[in-house]
Amino acid sequence: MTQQMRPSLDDPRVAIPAESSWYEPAPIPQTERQAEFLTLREGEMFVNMGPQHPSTHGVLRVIIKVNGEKVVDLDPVLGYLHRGVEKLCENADYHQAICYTDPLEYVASLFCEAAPVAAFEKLMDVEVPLRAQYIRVLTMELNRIASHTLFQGWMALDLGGITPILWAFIERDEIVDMLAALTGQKLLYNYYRIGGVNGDLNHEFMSRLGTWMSRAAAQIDSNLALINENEIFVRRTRGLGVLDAKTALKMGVTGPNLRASGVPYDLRRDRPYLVYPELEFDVPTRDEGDSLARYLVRMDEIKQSIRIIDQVLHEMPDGPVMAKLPRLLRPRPGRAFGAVEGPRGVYGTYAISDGTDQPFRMRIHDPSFVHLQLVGPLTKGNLIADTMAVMASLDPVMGGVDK
Amino acid sequence: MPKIPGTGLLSGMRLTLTRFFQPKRTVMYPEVKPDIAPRNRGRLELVTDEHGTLKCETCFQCAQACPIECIDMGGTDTKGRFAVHWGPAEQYAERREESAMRRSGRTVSDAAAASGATINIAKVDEILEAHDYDPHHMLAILEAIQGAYGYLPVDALKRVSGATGAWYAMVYGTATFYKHLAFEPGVTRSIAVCRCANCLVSGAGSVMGTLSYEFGTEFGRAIPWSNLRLESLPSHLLGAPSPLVVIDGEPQRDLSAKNAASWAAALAGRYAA
Amino acid sequence: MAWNRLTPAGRVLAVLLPVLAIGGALTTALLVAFGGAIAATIGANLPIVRFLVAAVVTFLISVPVAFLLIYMEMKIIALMNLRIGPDRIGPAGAVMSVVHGLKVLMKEDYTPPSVDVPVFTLAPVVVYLASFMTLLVIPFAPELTSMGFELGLLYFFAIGGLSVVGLMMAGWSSFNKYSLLGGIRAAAQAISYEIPLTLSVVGIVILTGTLSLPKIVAAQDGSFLDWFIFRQPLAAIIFFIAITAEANRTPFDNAEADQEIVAGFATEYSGMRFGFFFFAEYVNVFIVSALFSAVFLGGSNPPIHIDVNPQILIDLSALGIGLPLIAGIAPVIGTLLFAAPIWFASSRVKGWQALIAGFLIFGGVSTAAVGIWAFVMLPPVASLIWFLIKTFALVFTFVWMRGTLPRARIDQLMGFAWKWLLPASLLNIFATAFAVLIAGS
Amino acid sequence: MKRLNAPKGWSQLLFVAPTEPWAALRAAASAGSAATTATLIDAGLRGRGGGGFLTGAKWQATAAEPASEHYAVANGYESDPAVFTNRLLMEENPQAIVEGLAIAALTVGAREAFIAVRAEYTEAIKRLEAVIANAERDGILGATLLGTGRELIITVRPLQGSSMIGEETVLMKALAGKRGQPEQTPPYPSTVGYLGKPTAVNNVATLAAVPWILNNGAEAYAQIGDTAQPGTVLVQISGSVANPGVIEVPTGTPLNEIIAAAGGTASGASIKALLVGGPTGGFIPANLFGGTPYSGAGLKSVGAHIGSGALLALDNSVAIPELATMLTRWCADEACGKTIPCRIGTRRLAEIGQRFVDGLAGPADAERLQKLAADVTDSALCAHEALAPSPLLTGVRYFASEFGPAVAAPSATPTSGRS
Repeated sequence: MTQQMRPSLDDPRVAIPAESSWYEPAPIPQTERQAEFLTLREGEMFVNMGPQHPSTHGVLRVIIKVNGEKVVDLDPVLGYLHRGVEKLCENADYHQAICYTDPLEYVASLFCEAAPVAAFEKLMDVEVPLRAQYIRVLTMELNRIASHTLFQGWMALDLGGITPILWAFIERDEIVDMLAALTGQKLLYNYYRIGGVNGDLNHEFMSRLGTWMSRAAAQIDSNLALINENEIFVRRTRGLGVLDAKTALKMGVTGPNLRASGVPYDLRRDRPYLVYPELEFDVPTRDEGDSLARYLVRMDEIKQSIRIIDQVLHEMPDGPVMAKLPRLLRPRPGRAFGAVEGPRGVYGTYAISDGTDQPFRMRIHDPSFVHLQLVGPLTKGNLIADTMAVMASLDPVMGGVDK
Repeated sequence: MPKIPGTGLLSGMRLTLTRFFQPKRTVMYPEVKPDIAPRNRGRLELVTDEHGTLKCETCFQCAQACPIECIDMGGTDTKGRFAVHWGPAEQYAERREESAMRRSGRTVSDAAAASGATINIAKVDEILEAHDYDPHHMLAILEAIQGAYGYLPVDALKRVSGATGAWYAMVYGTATFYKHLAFEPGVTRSIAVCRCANCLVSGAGSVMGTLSYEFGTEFGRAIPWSNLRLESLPSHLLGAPSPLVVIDGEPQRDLSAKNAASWAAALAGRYAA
Repeated sequence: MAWNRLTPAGRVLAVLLPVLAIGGALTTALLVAFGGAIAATIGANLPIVRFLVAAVVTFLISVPVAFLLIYMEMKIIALMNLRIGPDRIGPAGAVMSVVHGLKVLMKEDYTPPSVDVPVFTLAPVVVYLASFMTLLVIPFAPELTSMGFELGLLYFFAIGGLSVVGLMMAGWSSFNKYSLLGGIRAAAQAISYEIPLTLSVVGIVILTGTLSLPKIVAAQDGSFLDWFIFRQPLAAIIFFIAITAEANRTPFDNAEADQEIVAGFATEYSGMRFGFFFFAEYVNVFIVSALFSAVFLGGSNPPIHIDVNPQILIDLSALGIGLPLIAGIAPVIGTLLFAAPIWFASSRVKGWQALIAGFLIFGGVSTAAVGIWAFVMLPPVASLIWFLIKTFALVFTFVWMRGTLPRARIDQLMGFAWKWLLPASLLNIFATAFAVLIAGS
Repeated sequence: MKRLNAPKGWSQLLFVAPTEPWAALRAAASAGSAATTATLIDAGLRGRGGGGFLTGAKWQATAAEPASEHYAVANGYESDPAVFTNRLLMEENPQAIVEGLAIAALTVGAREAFIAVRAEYTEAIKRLEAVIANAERDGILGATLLGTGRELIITVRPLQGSSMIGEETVLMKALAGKRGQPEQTPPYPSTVGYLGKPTAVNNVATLAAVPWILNNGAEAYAQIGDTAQPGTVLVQISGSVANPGVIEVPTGTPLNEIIAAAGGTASGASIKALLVGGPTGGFIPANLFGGTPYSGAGLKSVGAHIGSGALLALDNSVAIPELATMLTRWCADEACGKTIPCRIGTRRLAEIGQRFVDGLAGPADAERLQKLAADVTDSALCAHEALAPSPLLTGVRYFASEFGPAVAAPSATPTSGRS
């Protein structure tokens, strides 16, 4: 009976036979990630994409469990760009908060300004002059076009086409230069103010807008011809990552991603703000819910935006662009939610005032955060390459996701 | 997708080939610089007025208002040696005015901040006792102290701060704000000019200009070499003529709009002698 | 001489100089002693010597070819993107790719820990070797073929297939999941497309009855209607698609799809080892283009034969001793001739500026003149020029496709090879064989 | 400064001591807080301090604030250096002021009330304190208010040292012994006032009218003067008029009637302009005298304001740019320093004005003046800052020829809002 004994892992005082390990517990994973390694089956491995990877928009990290080329599971890891914007805003006064929110989504920063401004204006009962409302619509639609053209380029780039992104940047640069002439900055405009906008339309902006409008539609159409009809592109995106309307509504998807699933919900029409009720435009929808539909809905929205801009330019009244307000804003205690329909979905800001000049609480809702939760469900069972296509078609921007 | 497979690819190829021959959109950056929009807010600079003096008052309001701290105030130090950043105003050679220092809450090299001659503090205690050590009666306390000593001694202010529990900064702030409270000891005489609209019409402006030129000081300050103080009268005396000059509490009646300037020059001459 | 007082360079020299002196003396002695025997050996084994010389020459020309192609790719894609592209180094940025090559040479050659060092080191060599060795059989002109193997086509496919081994080696040894995926993708793709690639030329082999590339080119002599692209169009299409996949070009560049698996098999490589992969890719593009032009576009045959009587042109040999004289005097006179009008035309032009401009113009004009003369008088030059025109037109097409098309997905790619290209190439073989049978009977 | 007799037909009520002292206070005590404020709102009594709020509504808001303590303050501090309307009122009718303040304190539920008076007004302080002492002796004020058991202690607080004390937020701080700098409103003193508690602050001229309204009814008061702002105001007219003095004027009276009531122009001089509203007031040219009613809205439309109720008649010997510049300099010297555009901007305004006076002004100066004035006005925390550019602005507006060629350009018309 000279059996070899060794101490148990559970309790060192207990000696157990060296051979028998049947009741020895499995090693306890120390982290969530270790635990996931235990779930790997035969032939599977983790591929860790990002935060530095050529096609994870910004600093997204995606952990993909693959079996060969096939994606078994996918887990986006967020937070690499976290700055604590909500808390920063709560420590700044109402005017300063706007300039914190506007780098959130650097591709469409005017919308990130518009949402808090809308909330604050509700909080303070400010009447925005009509001309300022028209200017806001005009600039927001321009920014939407810039964002969507850029999306088109990124989408093609993630599928391996290198030319569309450069053409897209040419179009976007024109819009950005235009807005720079109006607002003074190229990326983070910081143009909207509580009660209006920072400055009236100027000659340089109008002349640039005029030349751009005269050829914008044709130019964008011609750019689209490169990949819209392309068999390789269509084959790779059609039927990929199908999102049905029910799931989309359950997950809180908004914007073009929702409309691509056949739900015609557009804040501009369903919860009108600014002067949108007076403007005529369609809400493009598609029923397929796949990556191609998400792409095409955005391309249709560009046309509607050009239509809106055309109307705005014809109907814009004269008048002041800024309401008369005191320098230091102290709204009455209360709470307000302001939301705008952005190029990615609903941008919302919920602000609570306690009567001081700083918001007591400020909550920022960003659509990309919601949409990123869909990457996993939509990609499972497809190939690694499809992950990129699905992610590109959802069009997340990490600045807003990580806040 | 087109009916015949491959035509989509070919139409794309045709498009790139046409773009191949189109004019290029590259901006040759270092040689060609893009226009900066007139509303550009990218660069901050200090502006000067047409006389070439800096308009910046070093008030730090811009640096405080900037939420992301991208505005940084800086300059050269008072001896012209180092570049300094984001500090109290008095460290800048650009602005070392007393008012700027006082605003920034720093010790100011005037008689009020330094502990002067020792005083009998018992009188202060009596006054405090009479006012129940209530900081809400600060103005009355300070006025009583001024009545007792003729000015506000620093030790008395510190005593008030300690006894009432009010911060010294608050006491000092109150004491410096109200014009009838004085810090200069031994200033017993004053020349006060009324600045109401009626007096200004009648020549008070020229009286003030002449006096401040002759005495070399501004209104509201004691004249350094004398026990005299120039001040503006808080209120016109009822029934007094215009322009009104009050010397040591006596309204002067022998001046009019016509002889105001020469009268003031003569007055200054009398005091100088 | 105190060894300790020498600098490192001095120490190297101090060792090297005696070794060189002794070695030189020994070599001279050996040559004097056994010169006859060496010459006899060379004479006896002429094919081997010829192979060695050809291999060295092809290796040497492969590098400038790669440089040229890299520059072409950068510039053409830039122009299609509405950019200007490289324009700073050399005329229109033409030296850019050379500078790139120098940069790659000077970068740190980093070997990551935990890689399989021998395999990791060998992989780029294998890939590059496989690329440039296929250059040996390319028939640039009837007289300018390095090795006119009788089995040239087979040799091409055999050696070309070797590069997959190198990619697999790189992918496996890198100890990186992206590299592994890239290597396996490359292997799967290359094996799948080898089959339609090889089968598509069987029709031509049936028609010509030979596997020798120069003979296949010779079989297309005549007008451009004799080219196999018109006699075997289906084979040409299959062949074109297959070589695109073989060369890992867009839309079939899945092995190094940077949006998906970063850089595929080359993820862990840096410095000149990455440079080998990079060069091999572009040499491959050139080779497959050359092969396509040889097999389907008539190779060095002109599209239309025009008979020019060489007698109307100057026969240089008739000049005799005057030729070096003319060669010496012509540049001076030509430069002065071209410089004079420039100098007279504008008073702002200084004398030396006019001389330089004149010399450059003379250089261009005389080169063009000599080129035309060579094209007409020397058949190999004409053939080479035709061959290169066709090859670079194909290279342009490849770059053009890269500038236009997105990438196909790996399963669609494989499905296309097995479901469409393979049956089509078999169909082509049977149709050709059937036609030959009928025509023969 | 003496009191002038008003022409026939002008209602006089401020200087009229209540025929039956404390009757109004008793009425208010029996009617209750809500009824008193309703009566005042019906009467349309508005604050005379410049704000123009409905006094009744203000008291209502103050009373409605939940707080442990409420306060009532009578503002008898005159900012302007040469205006004596309130002084005259306090000296001649202290009874009405104390009674009005007692009604206010009763209505808002205050147990302590203050009358802030300039320390120089010794006679006024003496008379007010006499009224309070008598009332306390009679058991009307003091430990038991009208014998109801409630406490109401009214104190006269002499203040001095800064012209800013006239501003209500500053007054709150001065009473509490703090540095006299204004605060952002809202919150108004009716929410956060003396010691942070809700406080009803009223001008003494407003309070003096309260007993009259309660004694004579709201309708009687509402019929006096302008409909938008009924009642009477005290006006001090001085300068080149025959009989300078203080006169009680129903609101809405045209300016030329007021001048006529003061005996018309002084001998041998014609009036070129009126400076309405003290040092921060506006110049009104002679051709507008007939068409400008003396009311808040009427004066605002021509760039002036009631302010302290001062009218200064200017004859042809006065140079408007020089006077306007000196007034602006006074504003700059009196600025408390809290708001940067006020502290620096008024100084710069005075410098621009000095350039006009010296004839050194360039064409940019007119535009700069307008922009700077808009900036100063927009950033104002208090009336002092909001109105400081008025003399220069109205001077440029109506007397452009005196300012030289720089402002004769059409771009020099006053603009409102941001540029």
